[in-house]
Amino acid sequence: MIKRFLVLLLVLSMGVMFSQLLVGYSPDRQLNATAHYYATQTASETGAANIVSAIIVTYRGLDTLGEVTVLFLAAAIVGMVLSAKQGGQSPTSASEAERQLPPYPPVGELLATGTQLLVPLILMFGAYVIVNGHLTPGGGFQGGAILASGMLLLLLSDPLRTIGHRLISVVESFSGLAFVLLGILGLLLAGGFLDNKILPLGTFGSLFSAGAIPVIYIFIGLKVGAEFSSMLLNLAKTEER
Amino acid sequence: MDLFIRDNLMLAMLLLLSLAMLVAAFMAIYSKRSLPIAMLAAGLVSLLASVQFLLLGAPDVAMTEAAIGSGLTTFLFFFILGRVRGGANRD
Amino acid sequence: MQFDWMQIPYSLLTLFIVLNYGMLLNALIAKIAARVGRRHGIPIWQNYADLLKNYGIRSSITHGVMFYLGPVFRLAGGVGLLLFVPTIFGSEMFSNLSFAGDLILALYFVFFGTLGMALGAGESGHPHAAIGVSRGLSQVTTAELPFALAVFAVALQYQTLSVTDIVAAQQGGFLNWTLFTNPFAVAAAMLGFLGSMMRPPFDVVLAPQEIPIGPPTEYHSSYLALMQTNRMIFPIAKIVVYMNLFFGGAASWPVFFIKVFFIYMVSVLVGVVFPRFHVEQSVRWFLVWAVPFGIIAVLMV
Amino acid sequence: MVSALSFIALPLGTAFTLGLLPQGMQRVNYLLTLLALALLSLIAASWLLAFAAGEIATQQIFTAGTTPPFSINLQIGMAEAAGLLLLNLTGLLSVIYLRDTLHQQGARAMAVLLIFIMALSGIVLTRDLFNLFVFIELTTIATGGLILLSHDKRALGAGFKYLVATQIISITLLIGTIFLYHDSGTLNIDGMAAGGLITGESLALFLVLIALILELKPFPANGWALDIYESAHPAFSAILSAAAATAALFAVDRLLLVGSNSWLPLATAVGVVSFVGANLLALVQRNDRRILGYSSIAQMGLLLVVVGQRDILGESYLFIAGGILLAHAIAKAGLFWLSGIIVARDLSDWRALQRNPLYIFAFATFIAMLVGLPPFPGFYAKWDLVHLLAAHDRIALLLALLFASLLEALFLFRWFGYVIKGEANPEGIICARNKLGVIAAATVAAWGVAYLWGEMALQGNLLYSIPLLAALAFLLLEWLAVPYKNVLAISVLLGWFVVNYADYNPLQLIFAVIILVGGPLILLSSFYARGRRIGFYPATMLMFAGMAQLIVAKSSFDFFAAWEILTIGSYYLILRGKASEPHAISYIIFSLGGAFLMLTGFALAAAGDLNFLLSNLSEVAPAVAPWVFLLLAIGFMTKTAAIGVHIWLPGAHAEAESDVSPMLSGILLKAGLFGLMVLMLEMGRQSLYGVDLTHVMLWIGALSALLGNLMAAFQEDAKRLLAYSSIAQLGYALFGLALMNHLGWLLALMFVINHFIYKSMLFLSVGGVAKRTGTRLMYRMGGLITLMPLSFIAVLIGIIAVSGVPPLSGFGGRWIFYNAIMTAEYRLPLIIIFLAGPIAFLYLFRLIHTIFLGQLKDEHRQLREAPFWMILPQMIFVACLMVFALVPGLALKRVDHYLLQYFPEGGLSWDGLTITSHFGYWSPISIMVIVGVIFMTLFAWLLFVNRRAQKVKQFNIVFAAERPFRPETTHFAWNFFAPYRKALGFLTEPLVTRFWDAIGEALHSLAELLRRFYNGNGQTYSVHLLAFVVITFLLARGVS
Amino acid sequence: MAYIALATGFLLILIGLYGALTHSHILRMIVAFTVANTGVNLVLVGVGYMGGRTAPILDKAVEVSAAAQRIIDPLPQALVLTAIVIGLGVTALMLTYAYRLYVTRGTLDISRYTELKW
Repeated sequence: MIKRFLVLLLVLSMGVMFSQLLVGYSPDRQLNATAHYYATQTASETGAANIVSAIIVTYRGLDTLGEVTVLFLAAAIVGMVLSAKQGGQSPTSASEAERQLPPYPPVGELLATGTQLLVPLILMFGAYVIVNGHLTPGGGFQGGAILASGMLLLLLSDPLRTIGHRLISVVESFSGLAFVLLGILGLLLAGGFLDNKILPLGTFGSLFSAGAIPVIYIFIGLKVGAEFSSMLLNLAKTEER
Repeated sequence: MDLFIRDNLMLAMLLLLSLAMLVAAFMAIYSKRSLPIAMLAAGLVSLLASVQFLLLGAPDVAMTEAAIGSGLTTFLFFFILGRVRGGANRD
Repeated sequence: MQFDWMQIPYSLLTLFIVLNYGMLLNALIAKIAARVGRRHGIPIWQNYADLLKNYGIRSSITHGVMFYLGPVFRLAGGVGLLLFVPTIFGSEMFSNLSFAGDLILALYFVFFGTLGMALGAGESGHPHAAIGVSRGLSQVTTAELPFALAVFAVALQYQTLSVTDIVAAQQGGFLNWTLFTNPFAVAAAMLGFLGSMMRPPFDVVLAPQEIPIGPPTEYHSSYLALMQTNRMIFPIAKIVVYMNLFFGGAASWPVFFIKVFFIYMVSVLVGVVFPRFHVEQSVRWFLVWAVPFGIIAVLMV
Repeated sequence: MVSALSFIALPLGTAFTLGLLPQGMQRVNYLLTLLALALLSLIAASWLLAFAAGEIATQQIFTAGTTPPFSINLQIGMAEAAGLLLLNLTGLLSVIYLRDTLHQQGARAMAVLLIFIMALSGIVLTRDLFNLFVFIELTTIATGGLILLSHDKRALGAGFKYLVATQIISITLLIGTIFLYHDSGTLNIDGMAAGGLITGESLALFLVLIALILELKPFPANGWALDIYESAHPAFSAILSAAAATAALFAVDRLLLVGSNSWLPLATAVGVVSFVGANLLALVQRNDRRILGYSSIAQMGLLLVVVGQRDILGESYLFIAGGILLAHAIAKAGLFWLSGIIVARDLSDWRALQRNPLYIFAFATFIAMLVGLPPFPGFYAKWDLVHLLAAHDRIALLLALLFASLLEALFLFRWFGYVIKGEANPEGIICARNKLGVIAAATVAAWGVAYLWGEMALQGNLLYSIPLLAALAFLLLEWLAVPYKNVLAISVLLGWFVVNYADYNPLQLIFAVIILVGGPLILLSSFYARGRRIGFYPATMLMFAGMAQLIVAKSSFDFFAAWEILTIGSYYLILRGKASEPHAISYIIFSLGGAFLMLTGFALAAAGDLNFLLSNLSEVAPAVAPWVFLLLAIGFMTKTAAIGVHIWLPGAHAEAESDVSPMLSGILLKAGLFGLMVLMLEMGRQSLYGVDLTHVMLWIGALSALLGNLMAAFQEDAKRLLAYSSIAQLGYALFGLALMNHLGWLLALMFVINHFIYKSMLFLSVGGVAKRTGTRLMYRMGGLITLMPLSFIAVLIGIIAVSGVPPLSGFGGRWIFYNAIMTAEYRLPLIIIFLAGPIAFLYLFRLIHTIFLGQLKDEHRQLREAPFWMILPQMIFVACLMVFALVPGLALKRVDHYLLQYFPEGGLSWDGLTITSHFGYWSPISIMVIVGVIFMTLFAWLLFVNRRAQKVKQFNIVFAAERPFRPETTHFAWNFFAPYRKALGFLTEPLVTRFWDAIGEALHSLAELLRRFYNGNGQTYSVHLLAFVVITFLLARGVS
Repeated sequence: MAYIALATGFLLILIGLYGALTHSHILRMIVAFTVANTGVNLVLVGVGYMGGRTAPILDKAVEVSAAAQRIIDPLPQALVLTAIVIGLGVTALMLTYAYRLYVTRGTLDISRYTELKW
């Protein structure tokens, strides 16, 4: 009880700090210099309509590279954590507990058929979101997540299906590598690391525009999708143990 | 005038959403008995947040939050929960 | 003052006088003490007889080198102390070998004999000798303390460490004696004197009555003779220092004899009055009664 | 120059490539990883070289073809390049170290490791706040993965605790970041700092800062980090401690730029608490990795303080921060790597290192580096830091830092002691070639950095000092047998003396002779040793090097460095004794404590002058002068073992080896006296709050003399007895100095010489005896005079000299003493010292009696005289003593004249045979002749009358009507001065010892209590973390 | 309106923190942290919000020339996007840890994982 009270006290103190932040906050009337620059220059510099995408892929591309890396790391570590090499064998108590679990109920007909129908659609939608990232809301991350959910469905419908883990891994690594290489290309051919002007900017607002942004987004999408999928696959494999 | 109504409408919606989120958050924290409910509530918070993002003029964020925050995360939770089922009650 | 060959015979003369005086004085005092105790006492020439007898004894044994050298150290200490201090004030003849060093030399040379004796006794076969040594050292170190303080007070008072200069400063009437100009120092020194004379109540070290203990019981024949010789010389030599420092020195031999006799008597009288102390008691006694006087003396100068 | 972006692109590219390779190609994967890191290290090195050569200036790297603040930019300068080199090199070495584990774990682990290093590099490089956040998150997640490299099952729990903690940190960081952005309109850190929109009050800035500070794992919000250090793979801990902390420090440093320095006090405060707290808790640790964890946290605290004090450090900032950082990183990484080859986890299990002297060398290097001993960078850095702090009156901070450094030294040296002493478990160590290579690389790096920092130091490179080099050269000669090394050592010392002879002034000459001629004399006794005697010569020569440098030091820096060097050397020497470990630790702690006080004193005196000349001590501002005097005096007095800080000495001297004790007692202690002489010559009398400090020293000297003697009288252990005697003897010398008159100083010098001769001699004889009998307890001996006559003669002469009985040289000391005190102003301390005088007599008699006289013990009947090589120096000392007794003028005359410069009055006159003072006179030769003649005459007389004396057998005696049959019954030996103890024993109550014990006990109890705080629950740790944020906030608000 | 979002976000963070620090069940802690993370995201977006403006997408409704007056600050949104993805990474990692802990020790009570302490 004392601990709860203490925590409450601490949380309330944090609340006081936050309230000070809130009190000190006043919404901007005008865009600040940075935002103003983005608002006015994005179109001409990157050719992307979706400023957020432009920022993510180009201006703050380094962040995004890090972000992608976070997912890569997470996937790799999830793999490491779950691989049996570490920490020895599980103690009997836990595995017994697992053995006592009832086997998974058979997947319903509906789900199975639904999956077969839905997965292509989902994948298509994902691809769309990715490719149009520089024009409309969405992009590599969202699209990647959608791709992964397709994979998820596949897994759910048939838990025992072995999906090419190797393929996912290759996609994951290749797209990551491609991202880095594109960045370096920017360094070599254009104004700096991850500069999108290595490709022509094209017509503003069209699909094939905004320089390398769509290309990068495609790789990001692939990579994010692959990461999620690999995480899910790794988790799914645990069941078989 | 039109703008005024729209603003107020948005304000009301935001408030409502916020309220709902807080309730859901409390559920996520306070649902003493059921872990799945807590997870669902957390997912709900995320989902409501994504709606709010939309209202706040951030469609990109909204999409991401919906797909990742409420979708994948919740799924991951349940996935793990399935693996460790019974663990919670044992202690 | 420089060395002169003539000083050697003169010093030997001093030694001779003091030795004889010491023999007689010791016998006299023993006799007085006996009379106080309603006993007959020894004849006045007893010390001569003892000394001759002991030197004459043929059979003798030794426990080792240090045992052998112990009495030599002892006597060398006594003779050296005597000779490093001028005996008669104003007399070139009897200033002995004091050119070699001043008061400090005398003060520290006291330990020469003590150390040698202790070492010699230490090598004897008897554990009690060592016990005696340990007690004796314990006591003598604290007994010397008030004396050292007094010496320092006197040195400060006269701003010199030269014995001759100190005596010179006390000339011109007995009121100029340190006894009167610096009574605390004298009190401290005299209390310390009691302890260093190995007389009652501070004679548990020798303990003639209860148990055979300490070096004298271990030494015999010529060793004992050497020690006895020292017992004739050393107290006198020590008293000479006291006399010079506190009682105006002596300008002639008669004055010397009288002053030495009276100073010696002080310790005898005290010894008659007090019961014997344990060593730790005497250590405390010196620290509690004698040392404060010394401290006061030093602080007041 | 290869673009700095390669630090990000290259490892990332490699990491992704690893995934492309088919599985089962671990070797290729591994090589790729290695190659990438090696390449990065090379690139970093090339940058660093370019910066160092001044070829290029700090560079900005833009991304996305746009300038900041619109895009993320990186910046690389000298500091960054150094940091990157450190990171990547640590990574590279760890990868080499981890070869087997990585092979086993596969490409994923390698990729994670690469990304970890990449993220750390990113933290160092980036100038964008949010980008910083991303990299920090990357390191967090990578940490979460790399923890699993460990074979320790508990690592999993630790990892989870870590993840929980980092969640809170990242929430704080994000909230702060967005509000900072809102307030300043930019995410660029330089932009924020330049814009001036962010004020010191900014709560957002506070949140960001505190989050970054939490990344440094400050005490006490760091339970999670400790668990990781304890359970993770040591190679990973090495990266975490050396590299990750470095990166976080860069981040904090950068962010503090924002808000115009107003949060510097926060950093300082958190740093101090960490430094003190972590070191304190480490005191009660037994687990090696956890203790390293604590130490890492402490070092980070120290660095945080340095960062927080940036405003006053000025140009030295990078030098100081870099020095401490590199020292920490290399040493800590090295120790973690070492811990990886040790099988078991208790500190004492490191004994296994004894298997190879090279391990010990590496270990010693790392420990010395952590403590900040010369010639390592930490030493230079600490020197500058302390000076600047003192110059700006930040004394409280300074003292806190030094106190904590002392705690740190305590547990590190204690550890070192465990390692050196005791039986090693031969299976306690598992070494693979790759791991050893890594450790060797770290050791080499340590010395390399030491050289580098010396080059950069204003005060000059310590590694250029020839004595130090000579001492270190003996490390390389360890393979030689003792005789060769001994000859070499002796000739080196004598050679150095001859070369420098002309440059010494008379005062220095006395010390130089003692050190450089006396040292070889004692070293003669080392010829008795067999084998190679590993470790002895470097330590000895280190001590002598320090001493030799000390006496010629011109500036306070040289002086202090020499002081530290001689302290280390002597510490190793003391540690060599059989049961000396606890004493060695108390020695080093007292020495370092004293040294820190000295350091403070010098710093106060220098008032910011980093290269302060000792001769300027006389010009110190009057306001601080007494404090300077006080601090320095206490520092020096710790070495002379004045009463109150003496408790290290008896054990250290007693337990040291036979030929080490004389060096310690005869030579080492003189360093303190030399320091005091320099101090008092330059500063004269000082008074503090109306108290004349020399008066206080007079008291201390007198009390040391009295109590030292008294305690010596009650010892049963012969070497302890001599050790206590040293305390007393140096008390006399201190007393003489404090008299502040001509004769007082002459007295002190007389004691310096005398004490050297007779104490060396006595320690050698007693050492020889102890060697033969196998005990140091005097009551177990007896009657050795016949078996060891030469030793006996040495002791006899020695004790006559010590007790001051004419005609030997001790008397000269007493005579000067009396003359000196004739003019003294204070009488009370004189009385104390009078009390002390006769007591010396007691213990000296005890020494000779109990060992050599009395009855021979049965078990000693077969003993032989001490080894020739131990007797030889003793006999030389006897000769010296005789010569010095006869013609003290030989040594003292010149000094007497020299002292006239400082004390024009009261010199002695040295006409002919007699030495005359204002008060008295003394003719050593006459005394010797007279005493000799009297003695010989009487001896001849006795021989004549007693020519047929018979030597009797041991038991041919009777007492109390019994014939004794056992030696014990005839030898009164134990508790010799029982009556004395009854009367005065109360004075020897170990009050001082109890006092220091109580302090030690209190610290340990406190640490024991505080560490309960780390209850192992990850959630509680998070509560700590949150509480830390809240409390820091409240305090910060309360202060401002 | 920004205030509402901010306040809600802050409250979510506090609730999440409270939950994370009071529940000893590891999964509940993780759930609480996701709530807090959502709160953080909300705060981030809320800070960038400007009343009466539209999403930062340049289309027919918002011409490039008028963009500076019409759109919301896009930067916080970009940040949130990154934050969400990172959050997911961390959450996934924590969940895996939870699973692994459960497998090795058979419990999900964090107060049982105290074998490393002091």
